[in-house]
Amino acid sequence: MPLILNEEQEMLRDSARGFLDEKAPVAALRKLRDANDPDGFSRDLWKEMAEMGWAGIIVDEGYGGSGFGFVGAGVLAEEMGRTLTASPYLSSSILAATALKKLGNDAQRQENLPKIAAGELLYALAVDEGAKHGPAKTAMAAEKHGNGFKLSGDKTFVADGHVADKIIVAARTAGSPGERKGLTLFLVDSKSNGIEVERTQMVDSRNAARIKFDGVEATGDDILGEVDGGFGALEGVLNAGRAGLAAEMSGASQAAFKMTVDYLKERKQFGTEIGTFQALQHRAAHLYSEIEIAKSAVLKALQELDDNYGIAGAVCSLAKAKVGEVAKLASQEAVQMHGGIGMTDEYDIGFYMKRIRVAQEMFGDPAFHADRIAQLRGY
Amino acid sequence: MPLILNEEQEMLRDSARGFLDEKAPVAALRKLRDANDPDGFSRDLWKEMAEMGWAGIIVDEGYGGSGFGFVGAGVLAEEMGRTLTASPYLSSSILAATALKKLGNDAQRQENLPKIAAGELLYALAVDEGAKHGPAKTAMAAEKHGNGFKLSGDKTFVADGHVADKIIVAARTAGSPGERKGLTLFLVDSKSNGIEVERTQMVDSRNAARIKFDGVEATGDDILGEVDGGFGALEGVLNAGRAGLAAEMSGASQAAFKMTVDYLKERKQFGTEIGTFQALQHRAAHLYSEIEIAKSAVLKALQELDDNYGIAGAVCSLAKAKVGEVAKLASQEAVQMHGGIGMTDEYDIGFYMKRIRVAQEMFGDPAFHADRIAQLRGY
Amino acid sequence: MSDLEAFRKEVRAWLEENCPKEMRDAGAGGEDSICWGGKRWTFESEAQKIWLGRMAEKGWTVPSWPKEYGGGGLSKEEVKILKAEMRAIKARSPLESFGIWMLGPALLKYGTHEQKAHFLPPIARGEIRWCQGYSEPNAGSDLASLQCKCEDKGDHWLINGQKVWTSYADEADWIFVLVRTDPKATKHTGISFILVNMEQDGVSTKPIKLISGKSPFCETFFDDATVPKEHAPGVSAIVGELNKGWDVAKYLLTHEREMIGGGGSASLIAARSPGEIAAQKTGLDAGGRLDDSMLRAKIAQADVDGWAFMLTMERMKDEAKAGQGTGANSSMLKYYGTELNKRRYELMMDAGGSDELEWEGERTKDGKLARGWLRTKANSIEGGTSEVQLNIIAKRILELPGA
Amino acid sequence: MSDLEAFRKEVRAWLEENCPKEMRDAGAGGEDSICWGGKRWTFESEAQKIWLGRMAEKGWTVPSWPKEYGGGGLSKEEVKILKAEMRAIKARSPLESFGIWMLGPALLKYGTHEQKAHFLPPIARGEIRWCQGYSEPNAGSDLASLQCKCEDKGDHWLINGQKVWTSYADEADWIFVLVRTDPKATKHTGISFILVNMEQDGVSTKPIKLISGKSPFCETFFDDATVPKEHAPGVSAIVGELNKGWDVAKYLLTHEREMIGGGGSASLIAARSPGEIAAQKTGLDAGGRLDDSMLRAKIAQADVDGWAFMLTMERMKDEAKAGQGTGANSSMLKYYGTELNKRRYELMMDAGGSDELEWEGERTKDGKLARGWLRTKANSIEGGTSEVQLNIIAKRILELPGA
Repeated sequence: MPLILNEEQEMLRDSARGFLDEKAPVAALRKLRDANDPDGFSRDLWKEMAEMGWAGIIVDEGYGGSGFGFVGAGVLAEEMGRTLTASPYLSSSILAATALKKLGNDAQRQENLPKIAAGELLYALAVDEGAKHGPAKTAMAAEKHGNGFKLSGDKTFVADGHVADKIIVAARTAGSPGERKGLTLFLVDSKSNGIEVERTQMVDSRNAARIKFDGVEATGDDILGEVDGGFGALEGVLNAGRAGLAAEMSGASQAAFKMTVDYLKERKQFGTEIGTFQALQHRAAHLYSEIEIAKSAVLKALQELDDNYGIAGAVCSLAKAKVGEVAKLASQEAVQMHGGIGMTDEYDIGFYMKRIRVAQEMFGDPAFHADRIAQLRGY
Repeated sequence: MPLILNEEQEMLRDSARGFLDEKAPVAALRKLRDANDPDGFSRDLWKEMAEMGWAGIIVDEGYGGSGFGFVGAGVLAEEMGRTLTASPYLSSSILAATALKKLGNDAQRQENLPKIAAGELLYALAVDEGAKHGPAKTAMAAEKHGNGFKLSGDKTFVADGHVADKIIVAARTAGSPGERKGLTLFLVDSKSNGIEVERTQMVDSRNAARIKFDGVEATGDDILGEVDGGFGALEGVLNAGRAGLAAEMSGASQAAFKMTVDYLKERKQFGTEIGTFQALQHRAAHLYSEIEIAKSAVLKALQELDDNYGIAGAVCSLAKAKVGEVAKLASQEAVQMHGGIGMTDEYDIGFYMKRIRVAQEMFGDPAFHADRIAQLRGY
Repeated sequence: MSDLEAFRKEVRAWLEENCPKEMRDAGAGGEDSICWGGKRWTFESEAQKIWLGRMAEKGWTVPSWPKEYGGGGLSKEEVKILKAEMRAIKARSPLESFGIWMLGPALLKYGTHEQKAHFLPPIARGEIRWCQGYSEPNAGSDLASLQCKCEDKGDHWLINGQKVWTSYADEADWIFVLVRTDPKATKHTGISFILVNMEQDGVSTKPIKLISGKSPFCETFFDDATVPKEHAPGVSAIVGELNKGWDVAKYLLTHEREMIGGGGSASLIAARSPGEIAAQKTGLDAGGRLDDSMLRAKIAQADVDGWAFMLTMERMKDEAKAGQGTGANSSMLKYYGTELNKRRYELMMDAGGSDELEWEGERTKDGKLARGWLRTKANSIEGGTSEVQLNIIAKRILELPGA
Repeated sequence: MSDLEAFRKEVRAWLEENCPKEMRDAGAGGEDSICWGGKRWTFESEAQKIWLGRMAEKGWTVPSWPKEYGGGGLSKEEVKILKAEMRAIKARSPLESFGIWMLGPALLKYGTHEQKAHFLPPIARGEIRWCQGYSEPNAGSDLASLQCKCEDKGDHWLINGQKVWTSYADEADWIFVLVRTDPKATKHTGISFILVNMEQDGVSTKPIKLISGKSPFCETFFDDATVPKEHAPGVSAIVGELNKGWDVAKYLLTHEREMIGGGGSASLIAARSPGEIAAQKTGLDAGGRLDDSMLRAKIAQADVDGWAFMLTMERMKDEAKAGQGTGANSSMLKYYGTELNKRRYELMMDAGGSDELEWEGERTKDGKLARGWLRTKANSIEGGTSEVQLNIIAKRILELPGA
């Protein structure tokens, strides 16, 4: 498959760009933040997005989705990255939708996918338990209890966990922390007894949660996929999330870079536009190259998720690793080249730096993913 | 102690610079290389250097040396680095002199130090056995044999091993490769039965050797320092060598940088000196900063060897790590900024790149030493 | 016993008797425990007030300034001893201010006796708090293109214009300002350095909120602000010669560079380091090395650079003492120190992971590390950008053409 | 069965029958096994000669060129199939040359029918070997400032001047040269692209020894070298219009950039990689990770960048096919690919340690890796320096002012 968007995907991108520029510019995020909005996103906007088919972007049409696949999902993520749109898109429409689509049984799909596509319920994925990502480190216990299980343990950095109606949670039915075997995924109601959700307001003005599970009951029907074999299944879902985050960061980098190049053309110092200074030109040209190279990795990851879901892990790590570094560089150069004004809260560039920092950390930072690639290459 | 040279050391530097500019410019190394000189250095020059007191720079005056200490030794190494002077200075005057001074018993000092100071005999230190430095990895066996030992194993990358009259060799009297305990240092004659020396001509046109030991006999009198306790003793000697190499690389970086800045002022392209291009100016200014910062680490390492020999390891690693990276950058920027002419053998800059590559690898590359610092800092 | 030894003994005894217990916790409170002084200052405790009073009386808030101007009149060696003894008991600095760091040195170098006598003692006693009016919205790196207008109205000056990035202007009493006194002169000429009382109509300030969420800087507006020719008999409002304020400004910029570059070193020896945070958050393997080998490599490289940088500051100081070295190296220290500090904060954020990404709440003390991380991004902008420092190195040290 | 499938079947059968066994070891011999052709060429074996002969007869040494000029006349899809089938049996390329890479494309785009008919077939058959005369000692990055003089002497041209960095000029038969035909014109105008037979008095070459110890380049001198106006009836010595050679040159520079940038990718998929060398030389820990975690981090970062770069080449090709993208991106690929290749060789040297530092002798094949490492340093200089590529990106893609 050629490494470019097809016509349909291009149309999706163009219409998304128009919509987001109008409805969800950075100013919208700023407003949510300044108002200390309890959700951290606009439910009205989310409804509109769902109506356009975005919430069910990867959900098959039979379940009410628009069946675009991962490339389409990435196209939207990239556009949302440009404008820093806050929404439960990543958690519900990429992570949960992937999990249910790939792991759910008939009943689970029937029950959940239409609700995801309609934007009717919100979902979250709870994996991390410590400061750094590492699914195999999962310690949360899922102890046998009658015919079902009791879940106990603490989850952190659960994106959109503060608003989620349902939570997909990774717990240990066997083995010990560090082992890949013994993980199982459960889909539980966030209102279940024993669940305590603490909203955490993050650097990027978006929200996550720390969630305590204290003997939360789950039945066999709540299991997503196989018992004890959840590591590989979880990795698949995480890969989709990683590629989605990479696409989002790619969009954010491009937008930050565009603001910077525009500023270089306009801002005058020493009697000339600062864009005439060769040192800045070379740094901008280098950054341009890095951004282009990162874009290729992102598109390939999304295509692989569509075409070879089972073995897309390496290239998803590539995308997350590469874009993570490039996005960081893009936000740093943006602030530095803007000078003092880039440091002010009034100017938008700081929002990019903050979102990029959080997205870069989520589901594995560049070091985590470079390490994966090194392992796969045998060193 | 202030982190600057004292008057005596400054005088040493100035006289060394004058001498080397005249007697041992890069052209001298080129000549040795083109003639495929069997020694790879000039014995006449070495004799002159010894007469000036350089061969015994750290040897006490009582043994015929000039008693300058390690700062003085580093001053000379830095100047030799500027002109890429080939000589057995590192092996005999820093490594062997340090080993005998710090570890030798009275008899060993009396026997060897005057010969080192007079430049009468040449010495080499044989440590490495594999492609990457790592003293603890030493496998060479020193088996008990009557009252003495029999040494068997292969050494590689032995600087000046091809001309050495005597060899200080690290061998294992106990323990296994990877362990620090169980190493012992021996001082053996290079003409001993069972020693086979293969000269290796290196990238930098200097020479080293691979040395095979096949049941080479050594007595208790040949032991330098303690049996089984040689690791720490060896580290001390290596630290001196590392600081010496760092000083040499610092000198080489400064010289390569000076050539580059001069070229930037003189070479014209697009109707102006290329030094007017801001992108090159900023890179040159950055490199200047790095070189200055590296110089501080070198001087501190040398001072610590003089003042706190036993605990100088960390700062010697700092110097070797920092200067190694900076020297590499200096040689790379030198070639790139010179453009095509920098790629020609006719121009001197390539000699700097080659010497820096070899010196950087010797006794631990920047990664090895950064690792040591990380370990010391507990991560 | 030498004089210096006697002095040390005396200092030790005095500190022991006069430094309140509560003031012996230097470093613990971070920026929040600094005493800035000024008319509007509220002491955090009686101890802080007593400590300032006692030190000011000795002249030890500014120990190297002449006694006649409120200083301690100490020699370099004596200042060193005083600082060392204070460190030994972890005594807090009694007073910090732009008056001490910036205006004081400028007046000592360029001021008249009358100016020094009038302005320095209140600085030394912490009675008057100063801020600095240099940058303007259209004169950032290109400071000399400033436009703030200052007209000669016979018996007074009349100032109109705007300054930006004035640190804590909203809490300061007086401001030292670079103004254009000769609108026809070319860029670097026609600028004067003037001292302005902020308690008057015509001077107003507006805090600038930074990406860190804090507001350490303000915009300062001058609308027909008047300044008497003399603030007191013989005390000119202008420092140095009229239209030659650029010399004073340049002197202070160099001074500021050294301070900010040095600021890097403060964080280098600060309590937290990327390696420690990482060891705690990501864990160590059996060999005692970080599990995350990628992060470990970056931290180690930053530690190598950081240590070598600290040694370079030491070397530059020693060179300066010995009369060697070049002043332009302050640009190198500023450039390298601030870039390094940014790297270290990036690594601390990497090491801290999601735990340090919480912007609000107890656990992170309202995102202390994250806000600090964002704050460091200004290090390479304020006091002359990294790009300006590299230009200066290229020109003044490397002497490259056209630089 | 589609036409393409039929073609594939045919190609497979033909290759099976016609490609000699000895020629089925592509990649094994490295640069040494390339067949360059030309009058002075000595075939390394009978098989090499036969292979060239058979492929040339089919036109498959230059499969996409028109049949009438010695090519295979194949469509893009067919060329792809041919290459794939050759790869499948590891068939060596039968012929490589500057004629194929550079002059051919230039003639196909700018040449007359007569020039194509005269010059292309001997290139396709490997009979004439070409080299390129662009750079001059004082016109490196600033190529347009070239001085090599070409005067109109009525029935012939007279060339005087010097070229440098002419690859393998000492083994070439003909040279295509950029010369100044109008000395009064401004820089980019007044330059012509001329074809010169090197077998004549007045043209001499001198190899340039590189830091790698090899001499792949020459200086080429023109002392009253004469070139007929027409090399054969109707076959002008000048390609394109007189004084408009800069257009041809620019076209070829872009072409060259792509090739050199792509050269990066050849090494990216070359047999040896830093990670493999390191695994072999420094050993792995119990978890299968390199003992040297610092080196590991750097290699992993280079692998990330290398993989993403290869995908970018793929994307750019696909964009070009789809009529999207910008030609200036060849500068980006050239810049990034060559810098990456240099990094990879640095890491291979790091991984190889002292073993790879032996300049002579069996063990290292006379310092093969080290000489390769040194050779890569020219990647970011030849075909337009990295700095020139960054200038082009700044100007043509980012449209920055004054770039």
